[in-house]
Amino acid sequence: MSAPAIELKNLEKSFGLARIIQGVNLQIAKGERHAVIGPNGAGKSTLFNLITGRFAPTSGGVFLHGEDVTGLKPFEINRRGLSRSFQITNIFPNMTVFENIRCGLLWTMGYRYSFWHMIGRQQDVTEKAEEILAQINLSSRRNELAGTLAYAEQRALEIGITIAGGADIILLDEPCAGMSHSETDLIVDLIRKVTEDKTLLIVEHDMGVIFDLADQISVLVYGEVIESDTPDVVRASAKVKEAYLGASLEA
Amino acid sequence: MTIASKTPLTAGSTRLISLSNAMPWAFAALFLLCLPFVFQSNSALTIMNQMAITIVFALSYNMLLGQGGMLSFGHAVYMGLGGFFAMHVMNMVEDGLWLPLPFLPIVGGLFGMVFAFLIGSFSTRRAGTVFAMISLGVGELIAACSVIIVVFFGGEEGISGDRTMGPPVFGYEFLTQQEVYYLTVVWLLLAALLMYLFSRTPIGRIANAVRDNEERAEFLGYSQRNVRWISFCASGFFAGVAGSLFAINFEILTEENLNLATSGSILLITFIGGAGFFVGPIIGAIVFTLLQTVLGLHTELWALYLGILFVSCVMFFPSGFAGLIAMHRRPLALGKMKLLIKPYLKVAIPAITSVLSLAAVLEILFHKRHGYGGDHEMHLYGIAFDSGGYQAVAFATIIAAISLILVSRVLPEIREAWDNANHAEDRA
Amino acid sequence: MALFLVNVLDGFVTGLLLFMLCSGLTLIFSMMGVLNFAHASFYMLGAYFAYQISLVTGFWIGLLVAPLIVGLIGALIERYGLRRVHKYGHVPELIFTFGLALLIEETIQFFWGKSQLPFSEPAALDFAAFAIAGNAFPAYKVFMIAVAMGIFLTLLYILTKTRIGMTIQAALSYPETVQNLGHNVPLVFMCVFGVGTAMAGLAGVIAGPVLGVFPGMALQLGSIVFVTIVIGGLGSLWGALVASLIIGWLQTFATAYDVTAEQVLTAIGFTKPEMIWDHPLQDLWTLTLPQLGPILPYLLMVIVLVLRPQGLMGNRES
Amino acid sequence: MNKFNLMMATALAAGLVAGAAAAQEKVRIAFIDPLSGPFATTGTQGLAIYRHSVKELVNEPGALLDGNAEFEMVPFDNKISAKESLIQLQVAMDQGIRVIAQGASSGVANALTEAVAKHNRRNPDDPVIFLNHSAVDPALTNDKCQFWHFRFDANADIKMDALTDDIAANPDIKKVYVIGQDYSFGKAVAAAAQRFLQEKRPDIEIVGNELHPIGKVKDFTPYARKIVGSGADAVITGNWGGDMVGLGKAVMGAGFDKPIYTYYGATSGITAAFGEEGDGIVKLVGAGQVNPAPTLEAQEFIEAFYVSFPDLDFGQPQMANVAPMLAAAINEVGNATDIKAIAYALEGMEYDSIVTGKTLMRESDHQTIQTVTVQGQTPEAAFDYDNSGRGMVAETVVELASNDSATTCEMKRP
Repeated sequence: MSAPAIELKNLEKSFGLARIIQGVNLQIAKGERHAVIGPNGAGKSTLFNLITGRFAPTSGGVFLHGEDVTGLKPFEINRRGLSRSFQITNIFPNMTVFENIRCGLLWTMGYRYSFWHMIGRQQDVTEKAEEILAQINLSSRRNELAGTLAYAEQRALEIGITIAGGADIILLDEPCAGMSHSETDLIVDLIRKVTEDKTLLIVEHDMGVIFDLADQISVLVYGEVIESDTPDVVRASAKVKEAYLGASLEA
Repeated sequence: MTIASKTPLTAGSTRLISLSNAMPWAFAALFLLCLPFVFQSNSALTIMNQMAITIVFALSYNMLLGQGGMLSFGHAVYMGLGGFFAMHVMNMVEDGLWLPLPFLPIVGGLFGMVFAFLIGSFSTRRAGTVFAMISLGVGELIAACSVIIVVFFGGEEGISGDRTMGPPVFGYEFLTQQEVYYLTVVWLLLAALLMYLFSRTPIGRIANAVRDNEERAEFLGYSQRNVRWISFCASGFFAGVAGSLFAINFEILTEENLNLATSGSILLITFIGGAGFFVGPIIGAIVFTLLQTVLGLHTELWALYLGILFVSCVMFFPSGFAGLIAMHRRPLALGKMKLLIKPYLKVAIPAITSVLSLAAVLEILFHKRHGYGGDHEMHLYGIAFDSGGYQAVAFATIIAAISLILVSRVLPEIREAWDNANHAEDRA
Repeated sequence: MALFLVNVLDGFVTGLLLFMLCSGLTLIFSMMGVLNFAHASFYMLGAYFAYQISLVTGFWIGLLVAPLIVGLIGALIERYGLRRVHKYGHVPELIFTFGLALLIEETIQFFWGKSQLPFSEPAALDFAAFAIAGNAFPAYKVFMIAVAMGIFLTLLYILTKTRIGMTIQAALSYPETVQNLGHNVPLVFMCVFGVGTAMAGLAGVIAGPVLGVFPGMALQLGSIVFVTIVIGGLGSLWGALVASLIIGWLQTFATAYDVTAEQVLTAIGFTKPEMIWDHPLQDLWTLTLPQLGPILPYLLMVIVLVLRPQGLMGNRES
Repeated sequence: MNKFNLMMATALAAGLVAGAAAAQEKVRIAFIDPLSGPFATTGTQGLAIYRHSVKELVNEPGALLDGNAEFEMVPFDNKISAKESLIQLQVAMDQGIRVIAQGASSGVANALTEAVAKHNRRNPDDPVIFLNHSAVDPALTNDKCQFWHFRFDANADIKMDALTDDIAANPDIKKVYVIGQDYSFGKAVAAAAQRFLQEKRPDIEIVGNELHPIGKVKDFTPYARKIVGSGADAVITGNWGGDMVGLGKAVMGAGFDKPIYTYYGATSGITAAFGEEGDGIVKLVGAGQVNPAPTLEAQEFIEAFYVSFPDLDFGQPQMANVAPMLAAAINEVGNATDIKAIAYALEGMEYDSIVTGKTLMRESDHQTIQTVTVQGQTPEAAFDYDNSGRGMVAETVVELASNDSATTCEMKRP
């Protein structure tokens, strides 16, 4: 059995006195679709930021395929095959949709910091970008500025950029936030399609989406994982119910 | 700021530049080659050379500001250092080093790049305000060093040389201003083309991405610092090329090639021209050089006008002249330019009049206050009059007021025409 | 020793003067995120207005009125200029204030010409307060210290003892809390800009008679002010104070002591080349500390930024 | 509106044509100096002195080619930048002007003299002559001398010679502090001070000799402290512009009440800035003199200047010599087009100036030898500076100053 795709060991993060993440241990196997749920303020986004290198953890470690990536910069973690999306849309607003996708491709397709290739002449990049555009249904918007797209389209583009580089671990932070039902269905289909054979870690509030997509679910409450199991087990867990109920009562 | 790469894509094209993209370059080359037949005087050639140098410099600056989102207050340093180094090499050529003059800019460029590499190692870690402040500090530091390190900078009088001492190239010794013009123009086209192509390489595109959203770029595998650093080095190279061209043209470099005033004016040039567009700095450089040399001949207040133009540019059309032109692409594509022509013509006369008469008010007031020793006879727009009394000021003010009122009357019409011209379907 | 004492005092005056500019700049930057490139231009405006007013009413009225006018102009510029540019982003804001600096300099030349203006200290303060070993310490400088300290204490009081001050202080560390000021954020911004520029104007009034009133006075001080707040840490008021004093003393002492590179180099065992004027390192050998004085702040800034990018006392980056 | 615009356009066009057509019997002199920016006052004042001397000494008396020709000053703003100066030189030459006058900043003069030499070497049939009216870096008439450059001001060494005469005659001075701007001119002043003092008064101790960065010092107080602390009896400085004001005010503010010998410690706002404090303290060395007017003609000439230019100063008397000396050279040649012959005529010319006495353009290095005076600031000057009620009055007068001084110039003549 190979090392888990993502492994968190005693991960902690404090902001000043506030301990946001307090000793999280988690293993996500290769090819697994893993969801993190929890009440507001449980530290889900912080957990994502710790895994992807946006924040450095206070203590503990993050391992990708058994390799210690704790404290590495986001781009270094990305180069090890991890890609993420953001809760608040995070795209390149002044570039065209096509160029947004293409930027997601360049590093992994080996162009890196090249100044000796003419980007327009690289058929492989162009074709791959067109392919992804088709996947996320934005081919018709190809030459529009990303900043001018509708919200749902921007969310799709966000996912497109995230998966473009072909990372084998994908982290999606609330991909369906703020979407209507029909839009959500489309996005879920899209996620399912583009994360085929990949490891997926997703944070989402929409329980329908979670139970629809996930193989495994972890429940994060006040910076601690209180349960991590299959959807059926989690659904039945008294601990989880209590935690959700307690949190909502407190709130 | 709307800094966007709006050029159409040339996906699938296998040529370096597609035919439609090559046309403007061919035209520009032809135009530049023919110019000396129209403007034959040495001073016109000198001004054109200066324009060409400023264009190269401004384009290199825009690799930072427009393409990479780095606001620098010290870019003159890289041009100046490249130029100083080129000047030293020119003097070595005089002492027997074999280097034909046309290759000098490569030497200066490399030096500019090496220096950009060193400074960039710490200045490109952050963009925004911190980068701007470091560039300012480094700029002041180098400018101040220029009077201390006399061996390299020559102190206050600078370093001079003679370009004609190198081996002749196809029989040319670069004695005349015209020969220098052609040398400068070839380098202008070469440098501009290379910078254009740079913006179309992977790193050029990623520089745009980092400019737009540095964090997102990091999550795509790119180190924002490295991306900026590489752009910075490339920009340093072309700044050095501009410096070398300066050395060839003027045969002297002084402290003013390094100081804050020069760095500031290149920011002004790039911004007025339009930092979001490749042609922006070119337009800016042409406008600025004309303002400085031609307007400077006619009025002492040229710098005031330039300041007013700059501030109003930032406030009212932050995408610069190029942005103003680009705004008309859509009406043009819709075939609706004719809707705009009439209101434009209608506003042109009062607008020009108001600008001229406002300038007249300033000129008269200035003349009243600082004119040569109580001599109130003044010539403006070919009219001689007395600036001493209040009649002249009052007259100019009234004209300015009337024309401004007329302009404001036409404005709603323009706005409406503009809306119409930008809509695919005619509004009822 | 006597000279040392005089230099401590002189450096203190320079540092406090710098702080008067830096504190306003820091306030504006912390609250609005705008690095006001034209800050030193408001300092220059203060000096020019005070000169003009003093021609009619004498120095003291000018001291009171000129900063008010400068503050008013600052507030108007914020209201009708900066606020407009704000929506384009931070870089255009910075460029706007840069353009403003150019424009103010040109406007001043338009009205007052290009020469240095004869603005002198008021007769009441035109005497030597005391002398240390023959070196007179002008009463006017004592007055400068008093004004600067007064401003500093007032600022300290407002920031630590009043409600608005506490909010402002919170905003220095956590920009998000600016929203807590309620829905009248634009008005607060306008006032902060006005107060900040008025302080610069006041600095101009009191510095004018000592440092001279001429169109280049803004440029001469401008970059040093930015360097100071970068060294101190952008947005840190205490950092601005510390950095101002460091730079004040650094420049004073660098000029005061004639340490030469030759002394240093010989001390550490190098021998001076005989034909110094043909030597490639001639500039190194002939270097003196006073020569280096004006570039020391820039060197310090580069060093600080390399070692500690957020500045001496800054706690947030950019 | 339409009509007005049209009228303006035609007026503009007419103005341009008229400007081009009126240039015939005029001999034009390109005046390339700063007319905008921080040093504009210097340029504006120089231009006024030129205009005044052209009018009073050449055109109105009909002194050029028996009244058949006139001088015309054509101002070019070089913004005190070397680059701009070269562009303006090019513009001037394109307009057919072959006489170039410049003076503010030795840096610019260096650039111009080299550019003129290069142009004349590359175009031997169409040379240009460079009349330097106030750039005083000694190198211009020594190591960097060239045939087409003529200096009408006394150079830094000559001035220092006169200045040290004044110091040598004052037995109270035992310690001297030399301070200047860190560039070629400042260094030249310091070197000359050391040399002449050693020669004339070996007992005088130079207690300080230092250079400060040019235009970068905000506050001269620390320098002033050092000067006072050194116990100096006199200060010598070549500072100009803001550096002069800053240094002077700081030194006097620190309680220094002994003579401050300057090269440029007056006019351009400096006298007004020093005010009463500078009376009896600030000394100035310069060519010629204003107070008292050396001749009756000078008296009238300067009075007329102040009538025409009440806001400006008659600050650099030697500048009034350029036009009449050039006119004399042209008269000797008989035409204004043979620049080479005119240059040869200028060489070695002797001229009786109303402001600088017996004046000689030395052949060996093209350095003018003339009366140099050391002047002191006082409220009792007939012609004041900066409308401040005080001016500079000559205290020591040296005729044909440094006539026998050596030069390293090896003049190459065409």
